[in-house]
Amino acid sequence: MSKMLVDVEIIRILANILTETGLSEIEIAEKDQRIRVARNLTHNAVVSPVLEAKQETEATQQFSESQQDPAKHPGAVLSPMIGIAYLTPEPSSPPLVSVGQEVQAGQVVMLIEAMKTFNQIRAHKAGKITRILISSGEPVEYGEALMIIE
Amino acid sequence: MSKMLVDVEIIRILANILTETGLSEIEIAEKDQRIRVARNLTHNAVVSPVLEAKQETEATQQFSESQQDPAKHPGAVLSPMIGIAYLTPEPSSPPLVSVGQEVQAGQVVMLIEAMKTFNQIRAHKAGKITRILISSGEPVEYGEALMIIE
Amino acid sequence: MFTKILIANRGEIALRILRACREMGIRTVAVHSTADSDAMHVRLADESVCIGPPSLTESYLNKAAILSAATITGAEAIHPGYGFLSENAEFAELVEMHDIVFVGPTSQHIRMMGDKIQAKATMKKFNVPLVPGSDGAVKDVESAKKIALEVGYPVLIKATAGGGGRGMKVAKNESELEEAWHIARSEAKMAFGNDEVYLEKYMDKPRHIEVQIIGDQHGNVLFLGERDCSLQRRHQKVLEEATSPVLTKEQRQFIGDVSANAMRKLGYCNAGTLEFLYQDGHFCFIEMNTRLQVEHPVTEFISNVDLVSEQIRVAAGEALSVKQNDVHFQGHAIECRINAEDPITFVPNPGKINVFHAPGGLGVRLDSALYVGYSIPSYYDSMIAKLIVHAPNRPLAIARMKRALEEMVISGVKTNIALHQKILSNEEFIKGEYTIHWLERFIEKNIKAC
Amino acid sequence: MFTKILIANRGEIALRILRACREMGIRTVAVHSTADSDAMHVRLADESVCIGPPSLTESYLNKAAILSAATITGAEAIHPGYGFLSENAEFAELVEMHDIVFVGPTSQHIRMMGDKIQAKATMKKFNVPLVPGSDGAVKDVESAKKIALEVGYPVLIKATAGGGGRGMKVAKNESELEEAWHIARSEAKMAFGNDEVYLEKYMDKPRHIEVQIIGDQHGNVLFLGERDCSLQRRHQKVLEEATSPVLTKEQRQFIGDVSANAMRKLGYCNAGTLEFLYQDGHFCFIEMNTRLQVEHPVTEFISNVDLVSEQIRVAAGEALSVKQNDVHFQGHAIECRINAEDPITFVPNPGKINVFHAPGGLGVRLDSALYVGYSIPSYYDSMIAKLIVHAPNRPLAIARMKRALEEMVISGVKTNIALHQKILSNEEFIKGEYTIHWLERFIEKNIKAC
Repeated sequence: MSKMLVDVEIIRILANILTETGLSEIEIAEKDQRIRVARNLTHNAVVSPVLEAKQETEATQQFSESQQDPAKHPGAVLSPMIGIAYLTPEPSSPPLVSVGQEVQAGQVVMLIEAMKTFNQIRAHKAGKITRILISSGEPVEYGEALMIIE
Repeated sequence: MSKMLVDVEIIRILANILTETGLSEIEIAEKDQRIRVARNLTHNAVVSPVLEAKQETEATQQFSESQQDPAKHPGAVLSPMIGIAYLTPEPSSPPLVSVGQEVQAGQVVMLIEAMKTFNQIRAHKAGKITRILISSGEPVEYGEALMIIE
Repeated sequence: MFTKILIANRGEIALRILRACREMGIRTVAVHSTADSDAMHVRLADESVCIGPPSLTESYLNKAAILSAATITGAEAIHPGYGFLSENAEFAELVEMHDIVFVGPTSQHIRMMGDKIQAKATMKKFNVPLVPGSDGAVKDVESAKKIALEVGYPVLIKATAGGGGRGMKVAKNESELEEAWHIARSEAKMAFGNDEVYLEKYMDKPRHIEVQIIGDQHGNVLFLGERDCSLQRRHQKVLEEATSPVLTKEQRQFIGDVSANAMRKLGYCNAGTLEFLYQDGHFCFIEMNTRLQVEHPVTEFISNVDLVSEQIRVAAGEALSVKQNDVHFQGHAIECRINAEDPITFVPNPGKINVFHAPGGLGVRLDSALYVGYSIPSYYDSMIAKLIVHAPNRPLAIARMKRALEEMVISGVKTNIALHQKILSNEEFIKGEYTIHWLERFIEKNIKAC
Repeated sequence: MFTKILIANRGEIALRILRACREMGIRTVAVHSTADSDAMHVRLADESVCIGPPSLTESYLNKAAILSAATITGAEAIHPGYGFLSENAEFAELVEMHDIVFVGPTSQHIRMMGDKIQAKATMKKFNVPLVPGSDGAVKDVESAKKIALEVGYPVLIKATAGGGGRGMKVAKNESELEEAWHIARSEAKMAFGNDEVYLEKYMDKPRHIEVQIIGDQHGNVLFLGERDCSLQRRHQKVLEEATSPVLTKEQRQFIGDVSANAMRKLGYCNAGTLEFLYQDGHFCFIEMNTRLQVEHPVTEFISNVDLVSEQIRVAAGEALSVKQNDVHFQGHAIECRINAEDPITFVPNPGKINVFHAPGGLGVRLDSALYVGYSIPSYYDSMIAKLIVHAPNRPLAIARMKRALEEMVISGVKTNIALHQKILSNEEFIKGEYTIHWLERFIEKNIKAC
């Protein structure tokens, strides 16, 4: 037990040396004993495995990822839930909004049906609708960009 | 434990060598003792698994890999086989050569016993023996540096 | 059989379910939070749907979102895995109402077993052993002594009106019983105005032994062996074994028959686990888990039954693919739960995996959703891998697990691999001499001290 | 039991042997060439010795160096693995002479089976079936017809003095026989001045089926099932299965008994494989491999026997740990050999592994010495991994293998993973309808074409 306590001191000492010398790793081994102190710096190659793993990915997944670009747009209206998006209150009636139209903040621009309830999607700011990214009756996932207001 | 504290000094020294030489890793092992210091370079992540795996490795094996391998020295006499090295033809007789001695190219400087046969190891060039890296009766592996002639 | 299943879970169990579906030719839908977009099962699934932000209540516990995802993708069944909504009767009911199959028991059975009182009553009715003791209140100290002798010391005297440890006394032997009896009664009187007490066996050094069963809709119920899950820290299982090192063949047969018969009488369908405290040959039912367990792979190893594919099969109304007579328990299996946590403080240690090397070879199974470059989210469980080994006997299984742990390399996060290695080298563990209290003490002695 | 074993091999099989030693508590010595200093088994071994430069003759085939390493390190036994010196009688003899145990059969048995003529003669003596046909020369065309009917068409008429295809004619049916008979005789007359001919069954669409046996020094010999290794390219096995999709239980029993009895009579010790050509219910012995096979894991899966630890056990003079009655063949196993090679040209493609992700989960085993950052040397074999799966039946095993291959990621070198995926999806393969010629044609049609 005492030996273990001494090890703790050594670790502290080694840690300090690690800092002062700027090393990333120190290892000491003696018979059954081994002490290794390390500090992780930047890991560059970790990107490629992710890309590799991506090769396994389904098209749908990649699709939803490619959708992430408009989602980052400051004017993007994002879906607050998974559901079916509708541009018209009734199948017959005209769309709530259309591209080029000016809207007020809080104006209902779309409906999303989830669990048989229709949820009103409101413009988060006033401006002109420059893009509508989904078509009526299309399923949308959480965080998906529905339209862009600029 | 005092030995451990001595190791701490060695680490500082090694760290400096690391800086001077721009090496990424120095590892020294003998018998039950092993010390390794490393510094991460930019494209390091492919090295790290190797380092990880290394933790399992035997000291002898790592020594031969160490960046400071005397086997890379131009004046190194390398073992052409695995066997037992002998500095004397007979247990009683004086050593064939000793440090500081001038030798001729082709002169027998050592014997290696393998499968009960003694193989003469000859100097690959003329010069002065600056280091003898093994002691008589010690096993040597293929490619291991036996002595340095300069 | 189903053509598409939605996996309402994450991590290694989502991957486990996905693998079973792939092998059965069933398409998969992965639902995930924004924190899991890069998760292995999401990458491998045929379809994936983001259902919410990282917070559990808004994603993996979000019943409406998951049901919407199922309806929109046209999934015919939902596999809940373990944890999350797997034992949520209300969710199972909702799923049933939407004419989607819940891969698990009926919502009634989930609700029944979710209520501890009702669960115990049901088990008692079907002759599953509970804690042995007096049947209700004990009239006098003499009858207390009689019962104590039957169940064996130590015994616990408890106020029937009791709770919170008051009116509760332990008696290690008959000489202590009388005093304990009086103290318990007076304490009970003061605390609850009612000095009625009852007596039950006090389990001072119990093991956690659980029984795996699975039933189909045709009245078949299989007993797939027990698991010894006594090695726990803060009620979290750390290392599990099948079979238990302490049960005799006869005890195994007994508790297996008792459990399977009870489930048959109950008409229980799908996978389930009856948890028992075990000591001195006594099994005491604690509770039932109406779902797949984390540690199911040790059972799969010794029974040669693929639990997840059988779950799906019976959920689809098919009969179990094996009969009890085809089940022969082979060898010994051990599972080590690998957590991303600080080895000393046990604080979860999420982060990016920059090196991951899986052990391999004969008798080694790894269930993990890790891959190099994956970032373990901080929002969820810290278990990142399950390493399971199988060998002809327990000593060989221990040797194989040690060998496999030596080969395993994970860097980028701290893990509890060293803890497992210490446990596997401990004399008491090797002898199989441990209780549910053993690991906490072991950690106190061997880890905290450093 | 031994305390230290020297592993005289490299790559995945060296790792396989090291794992067995670890689990048996035996220390290991890895011998390696300068090209393998970073190899996984070298890193994991208790001791390692560099025995020579990359060239095989100077390292892994260097008997003197390996023996020196064994003497110097004090190894009590040498496991040769497969290939290299594993079937070198002279080496086995040298090892015996140095009072070191060779983990394999006696040098006499290695030598005997190394000589094809002597091997066939021995097998014939012990009633192992050879190619059916006339016992020596055939006098006249009538007796030829009689024998042809017995062994079934097509038949081959061969000059007894023959060789190089001359004096050799195939007859597909009785009408062709007479003409073939006369042509063969006259060709034989011209070519060898001797028109004596004999007749044997012509195997036009044979399968390669091999039988695994293992014997100990106490007269026990186990039959551990057959392997179907018909899928070969340039005589290199690519995918192996156990059991064979075409054998009946009775045929399995027959060839197993025949082989085990022969080995028992021969007094054969350690692991061995009898290779047969199989067609239309006929087994024809070709040769015997007196060593462990690359594809041994499929046998380990279906028989539940650890072949390498049994090899070590019997080499140490102990009895086999299992009896034939304990061996029950369970389910179906498939092995895919993963090679680092160009998928179109099949040219080996050594290089540095920068991404490696192993498949996992139920019924999946990976034997590989790969790790991220490892550089595959160009001097040696291109097989970098063996992926083996086990399932209750062949269709499920195929599904599981496809699932596992999907999960496997190797980057830095080109591999043949896509070839395996194509094979596993092929109708004929799925039906089990293939011969030793099938894969070459399949590659012509499906790979070269692309």
